[in-house]
Amino acid sequence: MSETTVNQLSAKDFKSDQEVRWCPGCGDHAVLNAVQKALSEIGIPREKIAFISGIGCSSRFPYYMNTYGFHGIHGRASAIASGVKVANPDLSVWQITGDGDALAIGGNHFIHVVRRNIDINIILFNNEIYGLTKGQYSPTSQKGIVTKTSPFGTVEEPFSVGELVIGAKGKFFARTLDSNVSLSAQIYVEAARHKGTSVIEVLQNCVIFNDGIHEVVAGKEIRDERTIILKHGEPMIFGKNNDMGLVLEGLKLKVVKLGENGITEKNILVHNAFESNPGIQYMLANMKYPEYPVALGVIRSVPGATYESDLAAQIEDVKKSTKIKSMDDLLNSGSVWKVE
Amino acid sequence: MSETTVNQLSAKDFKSDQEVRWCPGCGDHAVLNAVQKALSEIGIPREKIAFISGIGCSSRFPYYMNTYGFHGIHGRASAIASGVKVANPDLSVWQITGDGDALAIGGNHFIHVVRRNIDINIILFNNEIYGLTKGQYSPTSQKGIVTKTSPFGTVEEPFSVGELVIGAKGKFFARTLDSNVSLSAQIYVEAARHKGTSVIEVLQNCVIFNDGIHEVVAGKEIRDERTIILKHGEPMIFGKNNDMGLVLEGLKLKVVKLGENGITEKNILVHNAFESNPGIQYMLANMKYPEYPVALGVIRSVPGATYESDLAAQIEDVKKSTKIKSMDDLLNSGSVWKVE
Amino acid sequence: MTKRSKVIEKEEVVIRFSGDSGDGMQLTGTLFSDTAALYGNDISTFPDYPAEIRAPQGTVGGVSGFQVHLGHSEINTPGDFSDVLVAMNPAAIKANAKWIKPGGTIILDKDNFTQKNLEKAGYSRDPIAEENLENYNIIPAPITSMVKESLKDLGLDMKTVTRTKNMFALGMVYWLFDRKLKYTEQYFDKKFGKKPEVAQANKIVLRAGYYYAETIEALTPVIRVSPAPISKGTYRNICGNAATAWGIIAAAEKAGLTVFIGSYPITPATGILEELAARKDMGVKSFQAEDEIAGICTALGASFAGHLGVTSTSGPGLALKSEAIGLAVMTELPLVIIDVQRGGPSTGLPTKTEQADLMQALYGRNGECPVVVIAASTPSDCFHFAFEAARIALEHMTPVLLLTDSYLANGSEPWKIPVMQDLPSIKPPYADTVEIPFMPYKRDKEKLVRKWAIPGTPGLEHRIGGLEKTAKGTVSYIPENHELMVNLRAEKVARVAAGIPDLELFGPESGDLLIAGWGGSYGYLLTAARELQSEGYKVSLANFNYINPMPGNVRDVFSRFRSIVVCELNMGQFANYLRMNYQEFRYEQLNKVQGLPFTVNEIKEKCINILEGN
Amino acid sequence: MTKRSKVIEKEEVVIRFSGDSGDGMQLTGTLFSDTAALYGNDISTFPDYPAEIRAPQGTVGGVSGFQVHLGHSEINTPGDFSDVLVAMNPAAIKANAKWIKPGGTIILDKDNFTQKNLEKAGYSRDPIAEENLENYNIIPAPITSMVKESLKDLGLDMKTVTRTKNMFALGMVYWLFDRKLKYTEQYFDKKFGKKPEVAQANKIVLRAGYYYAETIEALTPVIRVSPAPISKGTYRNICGNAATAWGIIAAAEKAGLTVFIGSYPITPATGILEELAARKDMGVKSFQAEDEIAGICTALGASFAGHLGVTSTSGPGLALKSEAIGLAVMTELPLVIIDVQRGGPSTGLPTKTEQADLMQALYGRNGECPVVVIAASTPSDCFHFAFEAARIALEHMTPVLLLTDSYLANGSEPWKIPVMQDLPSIKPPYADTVEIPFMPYKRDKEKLVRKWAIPGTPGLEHRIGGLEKTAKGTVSYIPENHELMVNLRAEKVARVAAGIPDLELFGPESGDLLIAGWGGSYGYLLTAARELQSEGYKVSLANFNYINPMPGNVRDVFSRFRSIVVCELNMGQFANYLRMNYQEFRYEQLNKVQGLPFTVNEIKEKCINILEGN
Ligand SMILES: Cc1ncc(C[n+]2csc(CCOP(=O)(O)OP(=O)(O)O)c2C)c(N)n1
Ligand SMILES: Cc1ncc(C[n+]2csc(CCOP(=O)(O)OP(=O)(O)O)c2C)c(N)n1
Ligand code: SF4
Ligand code: SF4
Ligand SMILES: [Mg+2]
Ligand SMILES: [Mg+2]
Repeated sequence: MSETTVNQLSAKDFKSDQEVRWCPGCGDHAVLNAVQKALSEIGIPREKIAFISGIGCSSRFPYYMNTYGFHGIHGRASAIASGVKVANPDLSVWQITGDGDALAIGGNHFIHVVRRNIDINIILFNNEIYGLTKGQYSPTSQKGIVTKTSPFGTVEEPFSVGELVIGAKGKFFARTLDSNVSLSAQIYVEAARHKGTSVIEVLQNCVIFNDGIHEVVAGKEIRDERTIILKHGEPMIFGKNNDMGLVLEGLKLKVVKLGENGITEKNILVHNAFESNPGIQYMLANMKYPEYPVALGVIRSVPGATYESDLAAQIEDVKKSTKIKSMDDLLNSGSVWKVE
Repeated sequence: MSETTVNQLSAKDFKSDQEVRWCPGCGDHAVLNAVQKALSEIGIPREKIAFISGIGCSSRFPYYMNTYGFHGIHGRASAIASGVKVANPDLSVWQITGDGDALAIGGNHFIHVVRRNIDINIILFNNEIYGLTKGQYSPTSQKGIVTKTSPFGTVEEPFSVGELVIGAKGKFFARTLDSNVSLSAQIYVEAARHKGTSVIEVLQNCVIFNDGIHEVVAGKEIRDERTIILKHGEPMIFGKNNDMGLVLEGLKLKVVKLGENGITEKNILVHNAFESNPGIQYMLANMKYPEYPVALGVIRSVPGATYESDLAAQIEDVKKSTKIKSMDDLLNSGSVWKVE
Repeated sequence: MTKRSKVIEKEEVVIRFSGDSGDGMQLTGTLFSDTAALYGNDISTFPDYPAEIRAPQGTVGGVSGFQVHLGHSEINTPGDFSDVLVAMNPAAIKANAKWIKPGGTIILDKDNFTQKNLEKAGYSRDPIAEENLENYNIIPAPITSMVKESLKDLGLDMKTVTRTKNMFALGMVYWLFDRKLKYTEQYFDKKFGKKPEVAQANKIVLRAGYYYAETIEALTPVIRVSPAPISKGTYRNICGNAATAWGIIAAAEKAGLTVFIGSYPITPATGILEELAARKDMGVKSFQAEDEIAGICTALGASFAGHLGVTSTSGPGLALKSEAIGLAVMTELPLVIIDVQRGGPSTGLPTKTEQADLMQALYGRNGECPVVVIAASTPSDCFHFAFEAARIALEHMTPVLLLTDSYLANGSEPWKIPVMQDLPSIKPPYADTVEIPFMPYKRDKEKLVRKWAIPGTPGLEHRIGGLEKTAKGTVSYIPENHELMVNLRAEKVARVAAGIPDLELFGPESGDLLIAGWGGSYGYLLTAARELQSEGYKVSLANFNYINPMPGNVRDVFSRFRSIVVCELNMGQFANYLRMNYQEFRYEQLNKVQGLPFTVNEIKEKCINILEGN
Repeated sequence: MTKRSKVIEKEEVVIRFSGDSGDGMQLTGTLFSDTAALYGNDISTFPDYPAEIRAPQGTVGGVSGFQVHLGHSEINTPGDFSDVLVAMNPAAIKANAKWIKPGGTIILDKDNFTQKNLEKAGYSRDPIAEENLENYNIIPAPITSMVKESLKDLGLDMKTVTRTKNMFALGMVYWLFDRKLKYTEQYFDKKFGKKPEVAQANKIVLRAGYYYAETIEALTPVIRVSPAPISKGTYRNICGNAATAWGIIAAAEKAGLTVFIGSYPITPATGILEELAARKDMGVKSFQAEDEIAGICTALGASFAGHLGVTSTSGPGLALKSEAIGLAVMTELPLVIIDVQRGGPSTGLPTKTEQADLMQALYGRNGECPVVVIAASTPSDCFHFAFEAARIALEHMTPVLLLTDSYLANGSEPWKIPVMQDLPSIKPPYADTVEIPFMPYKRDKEKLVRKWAIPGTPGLEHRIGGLEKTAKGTVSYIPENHELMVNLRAEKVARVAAGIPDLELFGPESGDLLIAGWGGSYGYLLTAARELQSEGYKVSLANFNYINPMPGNVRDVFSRFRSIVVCELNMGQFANYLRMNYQEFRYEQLNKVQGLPFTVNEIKEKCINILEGN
C-alpha cells in the first residue's frame, strides 16, 4: 500500500492548457495544486486517470487537468463516475463535487456510491454555499445564515458531511483545509491508495459569496489551536505547542491539556482509522469549534470489498462454469426446434 | 404531550370504502390495522389527517384510509409531504413508503426531510425487496441475496435505516414488527406526538417475493429472545424470562445474562431516547442478530425546532415589522415616479 | 392418442386462459404456446395480467389472462376474439364475455361458480344466462373436485393439490387441439426435479384433464390447426424484452465491446434488466441503479469509459432521464436508451400498452436536442432493432432511443434464430493516437461523427461535458460556434438516414389508401391490410421503424396513395409528426387510448369508412 | 449644471457599459437606467454577463456588459447597436467593436490599455487601429489614475478606491446625456449608510467623472433625449424575474391564497426564487428544495393542501420536473411551472437566451399529458402572464407552464404600476360540503374542471394520485374509462381557450406578410414590423402569448396574409407546432440559435426577402 511506483511526471505535467477561471483568491486554486502534487506522487500515468464532476464552480476542475475528464450535469457526478469505474476498474477515478452538487441535488447518488463502496476518490469542496449560481445557501450552510434565498436567515440545520458518509456505510472519510496544500496532498495520496469510496471534505473558501466562513478554524494564526490533524496510530495531540489532547470521558470526547492534572501523552487517545466500528470516528468527524478542535486528516479508513471487483469476480466465475461462450450459443440455448 | 383529546372515532372509522388489494398474508395488512388503531387513540379528526405515499405495494396505503390521501410518484413522497406540511402545519401528515421508495429513488428527499425536521410521520415498510415490481433487490437487501436482478447474488452492502436517519441528523427513529400490532400502534402514537420528522422502520414481510426474511428475529417463537423493546427510562432487558440485558463494555454494547457473574438490573443500561448525542442510540439502532437482539421501540426521540414552525414564525415576524401590507403597497414601494 | 369423429381444419385459432391471479394462467398459457410452437404452428401471445398488486381473489380486478393465437399461416397478432375461453372462475367470464367469438367454446371450473364467487364477480345468478352465452359451447367441468379426487392417494397437502388445477384445464385444451402432452410432462420433470411427487401430481392432473375432455362428448367438434408453412431453420420462442436484451448483447459482440446496463426496475421494462443481469455468461455488467437518473448516468459513464452503455425504462423513467439524455447528446457518446411504453400519463396504467411516449422520445429535453428514435414492431424483431439501436449509437456516436411497448415486451412469438455471422459488423470510430493533440469534437466529413477516445489510451486525454464547446473541446460562448454546433448535431442525426433501409410497403405500390403506423401496432395493421386486400381494396401498409431520421422514400411513398390514415395507440402523435415533416399530405387518424392494442376490426372499419368516402 | 454649445435632440439612443466582471458594470448600467426612467424616458435594458464563473481578469471571456436603450417614443428592445460604448479595458473593445454604430462614441479607461491587458484581449498594439475605429468618437480617459488622485486625501484602502472607477465613467456618461446626479447620490447615501466615507468617495468620483467630461471638449456633440410621451400613471422599473414573482403574488392575493414556491436555484431563473424568498412580508412561503424534483413535488403538495403552488426553473430543471408535471396533470391540481429559457441543449450556454424549450414544455412527458402553455413577451408583462398562469391554474385546476427567457428575466423596462382593484378576480372551484360523498374527478359541464377539496375540511376526505381513476376517484384499469379520462383532460385544457383574448395584430388586418413570433422576441419583431410598415410594406406582427391552447382567431388571422414567416430563437419549434395545428398554411422560417436575441435588421432582411419573392 505504501510503495509508490517511480513516476516521471511532475505536478506541472497534470496541468491542462485551459485558463483557470476561478476568482482570484478562491480556495479552489489551492485544491488544484494539491491534487496535482498528489498525483505526481501517486505515480499513475495520466491516461489512466479520469476526473468526473457535476456542475458548480468546483466542478470546472476537470478542464484544468491534463487527464481524461468528464464535466457532467448537476448532481450526477457520483453516478457517472460509478459507471466509469465499474466499466474500467483499471482507471483511477476522481470525482470533483461541491456541497450543493454532492449533497443537494446529488445527495442520492452520493449516499449510494458510498454504500456500494466503489473505488472512487471523491473530493467534496465544501464552501457552504452555491458559488456558481451566485450565493444561495446549501445543505451545509450554518442554520440562520443570510443569503440571497434566505434574506431572513435559514431555518434548517445543515448536514455534517462526515456524519452522513458514515451513516451511508462510508469506509473512508477525511477532512482538510484548502489552504493546507501539503496536508491535502498527503490525504489525496492516502485516498487514492484506499480501495473503496474515499470521501475527502475540503473546507474551501469562496471569497465572493461566503468569504471567511471557515476562518474561525482555518485562519493561519489560529488553525493549530482549533484543528487537530489525525494520523492513524498516533495520539490525538494538537495545539501550537502540541500540548492539547483528546481523551474519552464516559462516552464523550474531551479536550485536555497535557501536563495539567497529571495528564501525559499516555492518557491521550490514539487514533485508529482502521477500526470498522465507527463509534469514535463518528464523534471525531463531528467535533465542532469552540467545544472541540475540528478534525483534519484521515478520520476513517476501513478496508472492505468493492463493488466493481466483486462484480468482475462474479462475471469471471459465471464465465468459467457456463456452456454459453458466444452469442450463437446463447441464441441456440434452451428450447429450440428445427424446421426442415 | 401525553394528553389525548377525547375522540369518538374507532379504528374502523378510518377504513375507506376501497377493497384492500395486498396479497393475503402480506405484512401490510397488519400495519394498516396498527395505524388505524393508533389514530383512534391519537384523537385527531379524520379531516385533519393526510396520508402521502410514493409508489410500491405499501404506497397503496392511502387508498385504504378514510382521510385525505395523495398517492404520489415513486420516491417523491417525502417531497410531497413536505409541501403539504409546510403549507398547512395544522394537518397531521403521514408518509407511507417502502425501502425502495424511500431509500432507492427517494433517498435524497428522505435524507433532506429528516435533516429539515419537518413534522411528518414516516412509516417505512422494509421488506428488503421491491414488491410491486415483482421481486428485485433493494438498498436494504442483505448482501448476496439472489433476486430477479441478482441471479448470482448482490455485490453491495445494504443501508441500515436507523444509521442513515441518524447520519442525516434524524431526531426520531423507531423500529417495529409488522406482526406486533400493539407495539406498532404505541409507536405510531409516540411518533405522532413527536414534533419533527419521525421515522418508523417496520420490518415487514412480503409473502410473495421475500417470504420470511425477518423471520429469524420476528418469528413468534423466538422474537422475545432475539429482539429487545426499548422504552425511554427503562433498563434494556429482554428475553422470554426477562433475564437478558445490555451493558456497555468500553465503547461497545454487550449482551449479558441477569444473575450471571453478579449482574443485576442495576448494571443494565437505561434507555435514554431523549439524549441528543446519538452515540448509544446509534449502536442500538445497528444491533444485529445473532450478536445482539434487534432493537424495537423508540430508539431516538430528541426535541428540536421544526422547519415549518420556524418558517411560520419568520413570516409572522417580517409581517409585523413591514410597511408593505398588500400588493398595492408592494407595487408602489421603492423607486417609483409619476407621469402626469 | 384417441380417435375422433370430426376434425375441423382451421386456418387459425385464438385461445384464452383466464382465471384468478393465483391460478397460474400465465404458466398454463406459456406451456400451451411452447407446445404449439414445437409442433410447428406460428403463434403470437398476449399475457394480460392485472395491476401490479394482487386484487382480492375472485374479483374482476384480479383476473389474469393469457391469450395465444396460432395458425398454420403467418400469425401477426395475438388475436382480437377468442375461439376458446378457459374460465377458472366467474370473474373470468365477466372479464372476457365480450371477447369470445360468437358461438365460441367456454371451458369453466364449475366448482368455482359458488354463490360467493358469483357475487364477487358481480353476478346475481348464472353468468352464462346473464351474458347471453346460452348458445355458446359451454363446457362446465368440476375441475377442483376432480383434481382433489385424482390426487387423493398421493398424500399431498391441500395447497399443492389445488395448485395443479390449471393443469387439468390445460389437459382439456390439449385434447381439444390434439396436442401431445410430452413437452409439458418433460417440463414438470425438469421443474420439479427435486420434488418428484409434485411432478407426478401435475402429470396425473394433466392427463386427468385430457382424459376428462375425451370422456365427455360435449367437446366436439375438435379444432385442429396444422403447422404453418414457415421457412427452414432453427426456431425458438421469444418475448420482446428478452429479444431486446439479446439484440444488445449481439451488437456488443459484433463491436467487440462489453455491455453495461444501468437501469432501475419499472414495469413493463424490468424484464430487460433481469435478462441482462442473468447474462454474466456473456460478460454483461448490469448495474441496478438507485433511480433512473443514476441508471442513465452510469451507462453514460460506462460509454465514456469504452463500453456499450445501455439504459432501459418505461415512460415515467424516461421523463426522469430527460436531462441526462441532453448530456449524452452534448458529449456525443454512444448510448442506447430503451423505453418500453405503457399507459400514461403519470403512473397511468402501468401494466397496459400504449404508444404515447413518441413526442417525449423526440422532444422531451431542453434546447435543440436531437436523438435517433427507432421503434420495434414485433416481439422477435425487438432483437433486430435493439441491434440496430446499438449499431447506430456506436457508429454515429449518438444516443439512440428505442421504443417498444408493453404488448411487445410481454408478447412472444416463434423466431427463426439468426446466425451471428450473418449480422452486419459494427465499427465504432475509434480515435487514432496519431491524431495528437486529440480534438474531441472534430468530425469526419461524411457522417459528421466525432471520434471515440477511450480512457486508458496514452496521448488522447481530453475533456468533454455539457457546456457548449468548440471542435477542440474548449468551452465556448461564441454565438456563431453555438449555432454551428446546434446545426452539426442536427445534421449528424439526419445523416443516419443514409444507412437505413427504405420504408417497406405491404401491399401494392400505389392505391386508394395507405395505412401508416409505427412500432408495435404492426401485427394488427398488417392483418387488417391483408384482409382488406383480399376483400379487393387497394390498400397498403407502411409501418415505420425508423422515426428520426425517417427513411428517404417516405415522400415518394405517400404521394402514391389517394388517402393516408395514421393509426396509433395515442391521440395522434405520429400523425402530427408527419404533418411537421411532410406537410403537403392530408392525414386521417385512427387513435385508441385504452391501454389495449387495436383490434383488426377497428382498423378495417376505419379504412372502409375512408375508402367509401364517409 | 453647465452650458453647452450644441445639443442634439435624438429620438433614441443606445448606451453600453462594458468592462471586466469585477468592474461593476451591472450596477453602473442599472443606476443609469434608473436615472433615465425617473427622468421620464422609456427604456429597455439588457445585462449581458459572462458564463457563471469569473473568467480571468482582462480577457474577453470575462467581459460583463449592460446595455440601455432609451428614447422619448416607445422603446421595445434594448437595441442592436450602441451609440455610446463605455469600455473599461481592451477586452471590452474586443467584445463590442462590431456592435458600435458607425461613428459612435467610445469612452475608455486609457490606464487599462497596458501592454499586458492588450495581450490578454488578443491585441498586439492599438485596438482602435486594429478594429478600424479611428473615425469614431474616441474618448480615452485616464480613469484609474484620476480616481486615485481624486480620493488620495480620504485615507481609504486601495480596494475601495479602485472599486469606484465605474462611477467615474458613469459621471462622464451623465454629463454626456445631461442627467442629474441626484438619484445616484441618494443611492450612495442609502447603500453606504454605515460607511459614510465610502458614500463620500463614490460621490467625489462620480462628480470627478462628470466634471472631467465637461472639462475636455472632445465630448461634444452632446446627445440629449427628451422624455417619451407615455401615458399618465405611476411608474417603476422592473425586470422580468421580479415581474414574474410579483405577478404570482398578485394572483394569490386576488384568489385569497398563500403562495408556496418550491424551487432549486438555476441560472437564469434564480431571481424569481430570490424575490419570492424576500417577500415574507406578503406571506410567501419559499422552500429552497434539494433539487428540481423536490421543488415541484413540494409545490404540488402545497397545492393539494390548498396553497397556490409554484415552481420556477430553467431548461435542465424543467427536464427533471417532467415526471412530476405528469402527476400534476393526473391529480388535476393548480400549479404554476415557470421555465426561464436559456441556451441548450444540456448545460449549454447557461447565461444566454434562447427559445428552444417550447417542444419540451408542450410534450416533454410520458403519455398523453396536456398542460396549458403561455409565454411572456416583455420584462414587465411577465407580471401579467404570471398572473394569468396562476389564474388559469386555479380556475381550471391544471398545471400551467409559463415560458420566459434569459433576455426577459434580466432585462428591465419602465412599467406603469397596475392597481390591484383593476385586475380580474380569481375564483377557484372549491368543493362544497353539500356534495358529500365528494367525487374528486366529477367535473363541471362548462369547463370540465374538477372541484378542489382542501384538506382540513370535514366530510371531503378523498384520495388522489397518479394512477388512472374514475370520477369517484377509484383506481381503474377499464379501457373505456382511460380513454374517456384522456379525452377529458385534453378537452379541459382546450376549453381554457374560451377565457383568453384573441390574437392581437400589430399592423394592418391583412397584407402581404405576417410575422409570427412568440414570447420574448416580441420587442425585436415589433420594431422590425413598425419599420417595415413605415417603409411602406404591408406587414403585420402576430406575437403569441397563449400557446396551448391557442386563441380562437388564429386560422382567421393567418388566412388574411399572403405569406407567414415564423421567427424564433430555435430551429423552428413553433413553426412545426403551427404545422401540426394549422396544416393548411405555408410557413417560412427565421431561426437563430446563437444565445442572443434577434437584431431588428436580421428580421427586416428576412421579411424583405420574402416580400420581394426571393
Ligand atoms: C439541473 C440543474 N439544476 C440547477 C443548476 C444550477 N446550479 C449550478 S451549480 C449549482 C450549485 C453549485 O453549488 P456547489 O455544488 O456547492 O458548487 P460551488 O459552485 O459552490 O463550487 C446550481 C444550483 C444546474 N446547473 N442544473
Ligand atoms: C419513476 C418510476 N420508476 C420505477 C417505478 C417502478 N417501481 C414501482 S414501485 C417500485 C419499488 C417498490 O419497492 P418498495 O418501495 O420497497 O415498495 P414495496 O412494493 O416493496 O412495498 C418500483 C421500482 C415507478 N413506478 N416509477
Ligand atoms: S464564486 Fe466563490 S467558489 Fe466560485 S470561483 Fe469565485 S470564489 Fe470560488
Ligand atoms: S407482493 Fe409482497 S409486499 Fe406486495 S402486496 Fe404481495 S406480499 Fe405484500
Ligand atoms: Mg458550494
Ligand atoms: Mg419493499
